[in-house]
Amino acid sequence: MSLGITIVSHVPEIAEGLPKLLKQVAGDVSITTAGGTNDGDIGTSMEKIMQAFDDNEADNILAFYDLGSAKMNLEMAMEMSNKKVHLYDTALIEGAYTAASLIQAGVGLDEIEAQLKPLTIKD
Amino acid sequence: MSLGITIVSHVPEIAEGLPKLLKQVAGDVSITTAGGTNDGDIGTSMEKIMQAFDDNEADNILAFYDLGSAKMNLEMAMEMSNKKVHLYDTALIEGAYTAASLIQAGVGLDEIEAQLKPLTIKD
Amino acid sequence: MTLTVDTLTSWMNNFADKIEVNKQYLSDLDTPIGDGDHGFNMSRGMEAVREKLTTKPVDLQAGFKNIAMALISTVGGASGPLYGTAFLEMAKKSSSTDDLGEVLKAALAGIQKRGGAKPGDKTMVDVWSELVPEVKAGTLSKDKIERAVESTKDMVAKKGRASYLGERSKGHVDPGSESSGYLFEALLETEGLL
Amino acid sequence: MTLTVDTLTSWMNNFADKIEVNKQYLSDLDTPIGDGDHGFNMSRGMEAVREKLTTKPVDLQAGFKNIAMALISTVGGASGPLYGTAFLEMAKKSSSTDDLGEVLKAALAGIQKRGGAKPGDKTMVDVWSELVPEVKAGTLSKDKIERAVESTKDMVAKKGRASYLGERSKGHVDPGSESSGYLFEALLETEGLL
Ligand SMILES: Nc1ncnc2c1ncn2[C@@H]1O[C@H](COP(=O)(O)OP(=O)(O)O)[C@@H](O)[C@H]1O
Ligand SMILES: Nc1ncnc2c1ncn2[C@@H]1O[C@H](COP(=O)(O)OP(=O)(O)O)[C@@H](O)[C@H]1O
Ligand SMILES: [Mg+2]
Ligand SMILES: [Mg+2]
Ligand SMILES: [Mg+2]
Ligand SMILES: [Mg+2]
Repeated sequence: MSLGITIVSHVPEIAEGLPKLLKQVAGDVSITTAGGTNDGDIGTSMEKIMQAFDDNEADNILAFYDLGSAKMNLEMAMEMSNKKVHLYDTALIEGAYTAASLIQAGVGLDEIEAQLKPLTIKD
Repeated sequence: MSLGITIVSHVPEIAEGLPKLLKQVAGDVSITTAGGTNDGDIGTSMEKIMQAFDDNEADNILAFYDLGSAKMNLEMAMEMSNKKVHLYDTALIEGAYTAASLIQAGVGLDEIEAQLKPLTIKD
Repeated sequence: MTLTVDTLTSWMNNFADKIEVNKQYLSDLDTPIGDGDHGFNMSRGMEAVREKLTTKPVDLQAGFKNIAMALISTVGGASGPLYGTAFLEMAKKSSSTDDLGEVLKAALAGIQKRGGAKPGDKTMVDVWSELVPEVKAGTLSKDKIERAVESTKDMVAKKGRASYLGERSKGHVDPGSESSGYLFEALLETEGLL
Repeated sequence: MTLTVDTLTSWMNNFADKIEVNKQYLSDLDTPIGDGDHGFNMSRGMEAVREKLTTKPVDLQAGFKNIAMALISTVGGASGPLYGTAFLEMAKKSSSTDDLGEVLKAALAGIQKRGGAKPGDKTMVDVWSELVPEVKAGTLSKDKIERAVESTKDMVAKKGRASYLGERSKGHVDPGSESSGYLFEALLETEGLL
């Protein structure tokens, strides 16, 4: 089982910038992103999220998002995708950073999820 | 007492992008940022943080950061600045978004801090 | 009371008209308790729906599905996946029934599954959950629609952007409830649908 | 045992040499439990310090302060504010004493105030808290420095980037402890300082 990360943000710049932080500690982890609407405005896009799932090299994807409406598009994309996607209601940056560090260190999904639990702040 | 927001991120793109999310719900709130090192690499800069404090139009600043070393530079900048700065160990994006919404709605600092408490995930 | 490709198309065009006329108002409702874009989001979405329906769908299910996909692709905000899911669920349901009440009941369940909101959370769920039973009972009226929309005014938001404001979200009508009100008004006005 | 502008400068130049020689090694230590940049960060910082000290500071306090500011401006990572605060506190303390042990004690307190780490958290605090008393007691040795640095290997990180790895941070020497070890080695080697 290989683990990757997908980042979903309302803002294209955040979606582009966050992987730079993660790559510093997780050079070997596949990280894909979906930022902004189809027009590049502030918002999210189910199509971009599906694309981010497809582009991810891992067979199990850990997905993180910023605001609630991103979660709705994420869940729609999950229902339409063949990839196995795990969605977390954690702080976006901090949760993704934690997951990236742990995936790079070879930690398994159960242990990663235990470490993500205290970072859960949405529902 | 006017309230503003300062964002400190290791990544220049995150520091540039996050205000776009906040401005959507807080058009009248002064939001300043410090992203990356003095060379524009991934990291933080005490000088950039001091500048972000200075540039902020508010007399009370709510400050948010991504990783621990940003907090250290923030605290150094706070010790050297004349502005009144309140530092929060919340999720960066979610905490700043919450604060921005509430400042725009005219909510006072005490009430804002109560709403930020459940978003606290660092120390 | 027959749901057909033609009545569906009239219903949607009427809804699109209402959104177009009221888009500034809907965005204004979204300003104090959100990000001020709900009218523009819905207008972009319903223009895409209108455009899509200029090609007549092969059947009711295809019609609902096309509407859903147009909304999902173009709306951008939370209302995109919410209305999108509503119409996707209507597409599924319409394969087994043309009873509008049943179809709308499936839509409401979809909105609740997607957004996790309950009645009282100051979202479009408040309007849908109030009015779907009225459609089923054949008692929908303009007055009931207005009251359902207005009822959100004094609620404290528990879901969506307005929920960040806590108590401060009180005193404002929920924008998604207002646009949902237009959907039910359009339904009421559509010749031969109810 | 006299702390002067000249002994301070020799100490720093020796420290800068050690950082320069070991910068790849320090970054390698930072790779499994961090972001692999500690050596490059410290090298950038100590080159700036070396450059700064080519102009002789007016007194000890100015010397410490210049070192602090150079590190704060150039290091970039967590070690910047940490070493920076250490030297700022040394600057303050050096106005009232030239006792190296006292000055280093103030530095350690500064590092702990800045980073909030306690002994055992697998940070540079482990090396500083072990070795400052040795300096005070006049018993610092190369062997003790080595042991203090090595002691971090089996610790679980509670602060800094390594703390994200929890138990997985075990089995690796902490990079900031290694660079701090060089600082104490350089001190030991500086003629006339101890
Ligand atoms: N979780 C949810 N469940 C149900 N409805 C919701 C939810 N979140 C938001 N809404 C509805 O969506 C409307 C806002 O839509 P819109 O402004 O287009 O999206 P956004 O908030 O992303 O800008 C709200 O007025 C509310 O009726
Ligand atoms: N909170 C802290 N308290 C004390 N020392 C710390 C703390 N955080 C990090 N460090 C030290 O800093 C070192 C890492 O420095 P460096 O790699 O330059 O910074 P960064 O982690 O920002 O890349 C660690 O090995 C550790 O010794
Ligand atoms: Mg909106
Ligand atoms: Mg929006
Ligand atoms: Mg590092
Ligand atoms: Mg670094």
